[in-house]
Amino acid sequence: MARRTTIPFGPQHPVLPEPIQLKLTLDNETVVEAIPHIGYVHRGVEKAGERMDFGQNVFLVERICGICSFIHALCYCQGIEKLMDVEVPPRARYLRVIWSELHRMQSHHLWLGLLADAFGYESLFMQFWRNRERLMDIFERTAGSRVIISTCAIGGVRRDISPENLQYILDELVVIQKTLDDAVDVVLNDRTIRARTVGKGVLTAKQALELGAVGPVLRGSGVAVDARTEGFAAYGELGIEPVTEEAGDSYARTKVRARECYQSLDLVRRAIERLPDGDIAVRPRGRPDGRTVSRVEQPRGELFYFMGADGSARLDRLRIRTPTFANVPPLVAMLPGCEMADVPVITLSIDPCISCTER
Amino acid sequence: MMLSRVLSNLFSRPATRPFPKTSREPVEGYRGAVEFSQEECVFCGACALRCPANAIEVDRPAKTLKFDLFKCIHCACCAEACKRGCVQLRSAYHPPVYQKPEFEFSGAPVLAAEASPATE
Amino acid sequence: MGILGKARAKSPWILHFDAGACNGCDIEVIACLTPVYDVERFGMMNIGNPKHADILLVTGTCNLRNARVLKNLYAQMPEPKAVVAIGACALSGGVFHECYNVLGGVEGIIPVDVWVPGCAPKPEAIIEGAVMAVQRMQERASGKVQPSEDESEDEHA
Amino acid sequence: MPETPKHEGGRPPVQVDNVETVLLTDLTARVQAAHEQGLRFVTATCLDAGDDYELYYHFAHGAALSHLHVRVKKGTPVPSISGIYMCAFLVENEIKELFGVPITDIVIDYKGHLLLTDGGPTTPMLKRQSPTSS
Repeated sequence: MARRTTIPFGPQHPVLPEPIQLKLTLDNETVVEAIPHIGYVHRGVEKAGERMDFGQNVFLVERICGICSFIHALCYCQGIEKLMDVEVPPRARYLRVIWSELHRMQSHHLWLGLLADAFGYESLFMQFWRNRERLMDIFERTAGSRVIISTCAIGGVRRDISPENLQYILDELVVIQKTLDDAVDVVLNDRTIRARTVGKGVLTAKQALELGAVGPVLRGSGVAVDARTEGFAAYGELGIEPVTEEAGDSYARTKVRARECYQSLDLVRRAIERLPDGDIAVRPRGRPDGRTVSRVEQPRGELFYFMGADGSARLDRLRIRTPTFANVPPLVAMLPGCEMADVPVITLSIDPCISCTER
Repeated sequence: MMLSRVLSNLFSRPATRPFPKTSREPVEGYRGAVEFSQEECVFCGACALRCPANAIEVDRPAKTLKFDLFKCIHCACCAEACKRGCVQLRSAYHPPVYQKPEFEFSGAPVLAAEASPATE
Repeated sequence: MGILGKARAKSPWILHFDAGACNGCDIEVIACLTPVYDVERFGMMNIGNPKHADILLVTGTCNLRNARVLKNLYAQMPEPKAVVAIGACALSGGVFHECYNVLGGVEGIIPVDVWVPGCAPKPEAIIEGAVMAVQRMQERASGKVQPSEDESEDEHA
Repeated sequence: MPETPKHEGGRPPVQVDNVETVLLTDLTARVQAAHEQGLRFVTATCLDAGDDYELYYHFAHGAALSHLHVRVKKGTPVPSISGIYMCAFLVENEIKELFGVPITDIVIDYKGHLLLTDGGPTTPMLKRQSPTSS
């Protein structure tokens, strides 16, 4: 006989380092309905963005998310540059690509590690995080901080990477790739992991589009949408092909992220190879005026900023739509029909970043 | 495959940094401890104006500077804003504390005739 | 100090709660567990159950909704316990201290023993902070320092 | 759009490309049309413009963006589009909560408890705070 129960998943759950609550209605062991309850991390960044001046906001938006901080700053700076009509020097655009792609790799390493940990593969988790520490060392040496690197500024970047450090990055990437080869091989081919991810949390291409999924969730369903193809920063010159997988299940999303690590490795190498000389920043003049939207690709998907300014030192409106915010509705659609035991893995498969979601 | 990994891990150096025994050489350019040089400061307030977290308070007439370490986000905006170079970020990190440190200094009151603003 | 106190000092168990951080400090806390820093060398283990924990690591600004969770977690931890606040947000609210949904640092919610400044602090600083918390806990167990504030009013919060 | 260049001689304010201003009564039909064209709903943005609210609905088709812009008097009920795009429920709840826009018939209505808690601020994103808010 079927019995309906309601189970709260979270706010404090070992799989998720961050507080979010999913109210799961279960029919025996099968999920019937999942309703997300958020608000544990809400700070009010959008309002603070109207109070601080537009230069200080760079440091505010960086602290929306500590995992992809550089990319938040990049999106904000590109929007302001559009409003102020600032031309960013080529070297700065290439440096932005290098740091963004290192951030993407770092984030995917982190997520792959957490996925391994969710299955109880502690050694694999350690492998990924040990590799990630190499990336953190690169940040520390090139940007002066491990997590929130604060190198993006309006009109360019705040720091240059010296030739010795560029060589250091290239040397480290060789080691990183070697370790990554080993670890990704386990994630993609291990029998247990396949059993827990293949066919779990399926999202068809049509559903994904309709539910507004972004990033690896959308690309894992076979839709080739990647904001980087628009060619912001130096992506236009470097060229990029979106990574897609057809199946639309948790395994496909894992595979997209694993392949994107290699794509980022390649992009960093090519960006370093073609890094032009010259200035790293221009001094912006005047104040932003008008309204614009700005889009970049985060590790978790498309990041969308709407900015309104009225020619004063403060913005009139700063609207931030983060990728996880867009990926919550697909999660709500994926969960019904799955087993209770699969909920953590499916939840993890959208790579939730709650501090982004709630801002 | 597995055996080779076991052997290579057995004979390679450990990944762990023996932290308290040997602390790592701080990386050059790390945005760590914030330091003010009291002698150079003219209390122009440029650092306080630029600080995104409002961690610095400067009272220009009274010539005092208050720095709240607990609000500081180590963005190095103050160091960039200071034209006299009296705010520096040293590459060592701030150690944890049991109590909130009070950081405050004040300059000697200057005679009105001398008080030409050096930096604005 | 009895055998219990010694055992506790040799292997303090850690509970980590994210009270609305940007994730930067959280991943640095998890980074302490990785092979490079390997906090388990000191017997510290990260666990999910507050009833087994000795040290509470808190990161992030507090808001009304997670302050209740934080108070509950703190009340469920057995004495002696210590709280470490990590990062500018947990110390004072940091860059968010004037946001409308931020109550400020952790201090207003639960008593804090050790403060780790930084945004985000280095894993070395977090380890150091945890070690300082162990010392504070031992002092408290041996009666050198007053026990942490009475939280009886929060017990049913 | 009502904006006029504020500083003479300077360049005019930048405007969002591809915006279409529609009437509130047409909104649902236009969103329905976008849905039938297979556009992906990106998000919605609310602005507090004195006596009015300005609402933007952002859609994406592949890499291209298009936007619908609606201007409504404060207090006028706005129909929810979450019946057409289910994924709009989060952002509509957010707008309802932070700006106080009376959006009706959201598929999952959190009734003002998505992000905010009792005892906290109400409609904090408004430019001028109403006297009841804390």
